[in-house]
Amino acid sequence: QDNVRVALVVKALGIGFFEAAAKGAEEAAAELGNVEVIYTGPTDTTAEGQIEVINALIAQKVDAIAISANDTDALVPALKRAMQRGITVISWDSGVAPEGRQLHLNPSSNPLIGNMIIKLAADHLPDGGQVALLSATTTSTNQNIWMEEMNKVMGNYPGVEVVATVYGDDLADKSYREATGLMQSYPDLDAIIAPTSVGIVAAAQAVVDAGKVGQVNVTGLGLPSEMAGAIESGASQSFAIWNPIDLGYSATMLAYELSQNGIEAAPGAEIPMGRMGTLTLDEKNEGAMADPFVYDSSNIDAFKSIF
Amino acid sequence: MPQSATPVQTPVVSMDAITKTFPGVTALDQVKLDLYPGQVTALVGENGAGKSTTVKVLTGIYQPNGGTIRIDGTPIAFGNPNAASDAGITAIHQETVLFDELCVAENIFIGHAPRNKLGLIDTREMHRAAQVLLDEIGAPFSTHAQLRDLGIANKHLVAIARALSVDARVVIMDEPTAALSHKEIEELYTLVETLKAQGKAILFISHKFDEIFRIADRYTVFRDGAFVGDGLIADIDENALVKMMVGRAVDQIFPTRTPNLGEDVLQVVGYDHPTEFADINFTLKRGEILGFYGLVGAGRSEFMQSLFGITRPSKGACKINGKIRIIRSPADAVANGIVYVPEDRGKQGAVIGLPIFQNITLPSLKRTSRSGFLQLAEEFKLAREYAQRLDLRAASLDQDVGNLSGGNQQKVVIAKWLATQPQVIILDEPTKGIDIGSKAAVHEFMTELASQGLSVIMVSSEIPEVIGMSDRVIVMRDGRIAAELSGDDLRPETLVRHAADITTAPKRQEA
Amino acid sequence: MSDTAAQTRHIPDRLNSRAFRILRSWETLLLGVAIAIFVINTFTSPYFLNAWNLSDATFNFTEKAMIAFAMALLIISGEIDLSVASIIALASTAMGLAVQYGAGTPELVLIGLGVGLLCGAFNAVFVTILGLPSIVVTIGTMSLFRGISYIILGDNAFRGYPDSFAWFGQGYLYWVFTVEMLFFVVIAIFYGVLLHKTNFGRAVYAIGNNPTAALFSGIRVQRVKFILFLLTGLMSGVAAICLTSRLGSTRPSIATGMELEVVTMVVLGGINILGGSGSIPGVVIAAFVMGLVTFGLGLLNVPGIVMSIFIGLLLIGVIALPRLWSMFTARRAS
Amino acid sequence: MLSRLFPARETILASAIMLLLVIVASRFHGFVAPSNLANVFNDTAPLIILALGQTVVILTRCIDLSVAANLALTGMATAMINVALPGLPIPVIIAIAVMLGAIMGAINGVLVWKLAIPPIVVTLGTMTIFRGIIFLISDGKWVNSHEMSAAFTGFPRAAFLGLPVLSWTAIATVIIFAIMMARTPLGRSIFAVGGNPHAAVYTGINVGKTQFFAFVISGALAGLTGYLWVARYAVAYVDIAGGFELEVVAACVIGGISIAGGAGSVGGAVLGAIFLGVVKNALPVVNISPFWQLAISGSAILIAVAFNARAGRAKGRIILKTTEANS
Ligand SMILES: Nc1ncnc2c1ncn2[C@@H]1O[C@H](COP(=O)(O)OP(=O)(O)OP(=O)(O)O)[C@@H](O)[C@H]1O
Ligand SMILES: Nc1ncnc2c1ncn2[C@@H]1O[C@H](COP(=O)(O)OP(=O)(O)OP(=O)(O)O)[C@@H](O)[C@H]1O
Ligand SMILES: [Mg+2]
Ligand SMILES: [Mg+2]
Repeated sequence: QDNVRVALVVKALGIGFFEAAAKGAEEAAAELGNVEVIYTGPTDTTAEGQIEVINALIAQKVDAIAISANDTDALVPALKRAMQRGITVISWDSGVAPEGRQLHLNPSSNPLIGNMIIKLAADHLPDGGQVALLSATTTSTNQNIWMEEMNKVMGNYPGVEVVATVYGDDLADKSYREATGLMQSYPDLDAIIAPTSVGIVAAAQAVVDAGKVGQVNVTGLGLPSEMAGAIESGASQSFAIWNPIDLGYSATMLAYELSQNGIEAAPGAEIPMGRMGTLTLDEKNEGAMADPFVYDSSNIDAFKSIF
Repeated sequence: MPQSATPVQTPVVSMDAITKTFPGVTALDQVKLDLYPGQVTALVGENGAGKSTTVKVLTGIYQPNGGTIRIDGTPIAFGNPNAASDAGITAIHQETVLFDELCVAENIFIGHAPRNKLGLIDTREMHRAAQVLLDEIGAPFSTHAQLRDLGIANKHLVAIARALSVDARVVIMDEPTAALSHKEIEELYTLVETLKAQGKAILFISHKFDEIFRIADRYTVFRDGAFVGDGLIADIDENALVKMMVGRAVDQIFPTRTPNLGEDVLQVVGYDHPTEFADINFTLKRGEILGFYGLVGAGRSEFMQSLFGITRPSKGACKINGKIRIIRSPADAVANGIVYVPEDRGKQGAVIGLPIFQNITLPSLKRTSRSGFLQLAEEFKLAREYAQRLDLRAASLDQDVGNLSGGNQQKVVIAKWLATQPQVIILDEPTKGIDIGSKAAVHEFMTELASQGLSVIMVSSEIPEVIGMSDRVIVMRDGRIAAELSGDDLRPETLVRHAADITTAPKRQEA
Repeated sequence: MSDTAAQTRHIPDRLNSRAFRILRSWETLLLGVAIAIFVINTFTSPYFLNAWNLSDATFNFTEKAMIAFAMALLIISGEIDLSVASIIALASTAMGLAVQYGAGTPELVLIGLGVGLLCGAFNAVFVTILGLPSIVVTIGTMSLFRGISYIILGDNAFRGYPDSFAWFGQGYLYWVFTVEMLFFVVIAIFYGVLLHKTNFGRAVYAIGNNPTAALFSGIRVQRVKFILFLLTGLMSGVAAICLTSRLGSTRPSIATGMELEVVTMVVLGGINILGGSGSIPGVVIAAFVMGLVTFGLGLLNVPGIVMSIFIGLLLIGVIALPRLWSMFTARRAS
Repeated sequence: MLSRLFPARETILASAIMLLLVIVASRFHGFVAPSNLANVFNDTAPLIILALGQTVVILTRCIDLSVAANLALTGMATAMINVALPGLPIPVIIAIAVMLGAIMGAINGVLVWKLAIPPIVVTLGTMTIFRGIIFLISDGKWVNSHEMSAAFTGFPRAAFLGLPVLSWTAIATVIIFAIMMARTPLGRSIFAVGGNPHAAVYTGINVGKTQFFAFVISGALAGLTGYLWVARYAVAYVDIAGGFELEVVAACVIGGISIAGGAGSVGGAVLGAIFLGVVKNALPVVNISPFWQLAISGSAILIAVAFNARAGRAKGRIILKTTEANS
């Protein structure tokens, strides 16, 4: 019997976060034994690029596609076609609209993340202050949802004011420029929240270059390996992330379960995902993997060499 | 008058058995050419005889396929134009080879500008040296002027200064007078005399026999890329030279005809243009040949092009067969039976890149096609009809016009227009740069067209041609009609007087 | 016809036979390349020779090719339009906007085509009436058109297209034949006939070879160019309809970078980038070549960026090789 | 005479930039503070350097669409070299960057010179090839700031006389180019080749070779910028500076470099780049949504090119004496 082929489709190749996820997928494959992971994606974060990749995967008749989408809606027709051809489709990290996938694996619950990113900033602003958001692309599904969730809980943080939202398109240089622009437009800015691993690094670099370490705190979601320097320099007090290795591992496990073990993704279903326990699906067929974890100077050294 | 040739010395430059081929063409076939110090050698030959190619070989632009060039008896090879100028050969080329975006001094010195100790161009020295050269040839403009702002004649002076900026022993002039008016031509002749006196060897290329006999000491004749003969000008007369060139005697008499004039075909009333011409009024009759004479830059081409719809006049009307017609584009002009054979054949005439038959049918596609769809058979039929009428020399109708000689390209352009069955054909300098043999053919052809009831407007700067061919002549000066002459008034002096406004300017001696 | 030949010199219509001309043409060379790629693909991937897969593969090129045909005419005439991808974005945005106001499929199609035409007209005005170089104008409108999409949409997306609208980009006509494929074929035939069989096509060639001489031959040069820009805009509108329908949503970043792929397709198809020559069959084959290369490599899970190396090499290679060859033979001969 | 009365193209562009600054300053005073202007200039430095290289190429009637890909490939290569050999001194890194860039430029140049392939086709091809090679050598992986040595990332931002080295590099490039274009035979040949290639042949200038050198210059500058870019933003990945080639061409066009070759100035290109830089930096400051940026730079290109064409349009020969007297 041939191997079960699970395609892990990412937003773009080469991003540290997804490379780590691929590691987790390989771990799951090793554990399952008969799984072959196809790690693929476009080189730029576009929906069109992902569609071409999906078409090629459909043609190869892979058993399952687990995708972190560049666009909630644009991928739906292509993924629908994949499902029609008998391929299991799940989304993870960045989701696809419900009709384009069987289930969606959130790295963590969206309300938790939304609260987390503002809390990270607010914790260092006991008297309130100005914060700005540096997001990924304007079309990034998960960033948009998190910022929405964040806005819902803003009432819990009186005195903290979001003065601007800018987009770095997940490009280091653009994010850097946008961060620099924020500091110029808002000289009293106290924190930049970047819920994206590219943006947070660039923002930290911009703060260091602007000589505003100690004045502007960069926080958000980032990888310990990339943020170690920022924590050290003090540009960032703390940041959060879930474990991308676990995420890739879980996505692969879920895809395998749906595809090979006949488990149906339906509201309320509990699907096993190996060492990560089980995923409970809500009414939109979504589930959260785990809580985000906060990194600061006390624990960064332990994690920076892992992912 | 030519100075009597000094006793024969050894040539400075001698080309021997030079061959130059291009894909499919042998431009030079074992030609020889000698240039002597202090003497002017005229190189004559029909269009495409290989004169300019010889110049390009001598100036290192082309590398010959065979043969030797000797300078003072030593064989030498020019890998590039710089090697030739280092060897003391300089040229005024047939085409203007200057740069609009650079200033006059830079144009003169590009490629060999003086440098300072850092190896950078020494601009001050460059302008000083350029000024010296301009003074020498009496050029009336600054070395700092942008070339783009100069008129055509002044540009030519820059080209001459550029040629003189090289300390040369050999000066080559390829049809230097083609773009100049009387005044500048005279100055050029003086310059040639000066250069001669300095002991330089001069190669002079021209289609104009009067000037060849006036300034040359020697001649060399090429025909179809081959050497035909050479000798002293003093030993030959015009007819013999023509015979050597063409390989047969050429009737230089203009065809005689009795004009059979019909009703007014074209009436131009009060044509004005903001900058180019003003107040143009005339009528043209069926079967008439109307000459337009003027100095270069008198605005004749500009006016003809506006009649043809290229530029729009600001005022004025045009009546065709008595009815007012608005001509906004060449397409309108063609629809109204007015066609124009342009002066600049390479740029405006034939569509190089398209085959002959497509060139000929281009303005007649409406007739050869069926509801907008091409009918190739019809096209070939029409194209062959007119190609044969004009005795076109081509390998096939499918051949790219770019591969034809200049004269045959001109025929394609004329064929293209005749195929539209026009009423008025405007020929702008139809024989400019055309050799003596083809010239006669063009003249004969014009006569034939007129006798068939076509009205011809001929723009020409050659007095004999204007007088010999036209039933009536309009002289233009500074964008306006200076005179309308016919019958006994058609004399060279009258034409020149009206064209150059001699009444207000000091009279210049005629050559 | 031979009786006149007695007095006058006879000039044959053509020297080379039709077969000879076809054999030596660029299209033949390209067809060879296409067949070679097809064969290689068949051997390298077991999934290649499958009707459904080949049908899916056509999506890799159909939309680009629709624009490429119009662009081919434009480039032959000596102009270029780099704003086509941005026209797609603007047309798609306009359609998305219309959906918000309850437009149905027929209205959407009209809006898509209309915006395409308008954008084409905008370019045309700058190029033909103001006389500006098209490469510069369309680099400008490339930013402008997409910029307007960004202003309208910002970080939002338009979705909720009517179900019937999905027909254009996701529909099948019969078995594996997609609606887009039908468009591709119809448009290819339309432009093939327009360029090669009509007076208009002849004018396009004449203008591309020498716009001044074409003008002096009584061709309405600016009018022809105006129409070509309109056609290119219109085709961008058609492509916008197909792409929007296929994606089912509109983002301002839609079709980013597509203009260069379209130009690549046109050049690979043997259209002279400097104008004056080229053919529609060449572009058709080039579309298949590009589609086959990207799909074949996709089956091997080669990342898109690596595919582009192949496309880049193909682009330079197919132009360079014949020249290198003639240089080589010329050197051998001498 | 008329052209003397009208201010030169550069003056108008400079006035436009001043006007822009005044408008921005009226809404946000901090923007025109010297320190902020220095920031804007520093941010625009890569664009200025690349625009100068592109200017040379466009002047010779070519276009180089591969600059951004060249930049990215060189940037990735230097970053990987830095990771592999962290001790390598910065001057060596810079030399490597310039060399690599020049080699890529030379590849373009040779294809244009020896095979006479149209430049737009050549650089369209090499653009995708260079990008692809970045993926191949890096395996698609990013090189992040924590992997780079402090000296590597520190160089472009090291301050010297109040300005970062990146800014000084741009200033030095401008000065060198101003001298090269005005006072060296190569500079004048570049103008000549673009202005009238046919005539250039007659004056002993090798057109193809001059175009080759233009590509090498453009490539070398792209290489240099590649290192500076990667070091400044402290990251290298496949897509850096994606689409930047068009911004570079836009800067040239706005600066009045004629796409038909032969006409333009170093000052124009610099001002064109600064114009785009100011727009880009000013938008967020005056609270215009960044979504407007694209449309604004597009309009700027259109206005600039329409304006340049009007200014440069031949005024026609003045034949009519009366007209001359009237005007
Ligand atoms: N670069 C070229 N490629 C191909 N053929 C050429 C080239 N240059 C010249 N020829 C051909 O060589 C022949 C000689 O041309 P050349 O220009 O030397 O003639 P010419 O005597 O100067 O004529 P004219 O009096 O018209 O100036 C012509 O048949 C011409 O078509
Ligand atoms: N300043 C200039 N720079 C370049 N070319 C010029 C200039 N002035 C005139 N010419 C060219 O010289 C030629 C003669 O000018 P124009 O057509 O106005 O006068 P014309 O009376 O028709 O002269 P011609 O006898 O040459 O036909 C034209 O081809 C024109 O383009
Ligand atoms: Mg000649
Ligand atoms: Mg004239």
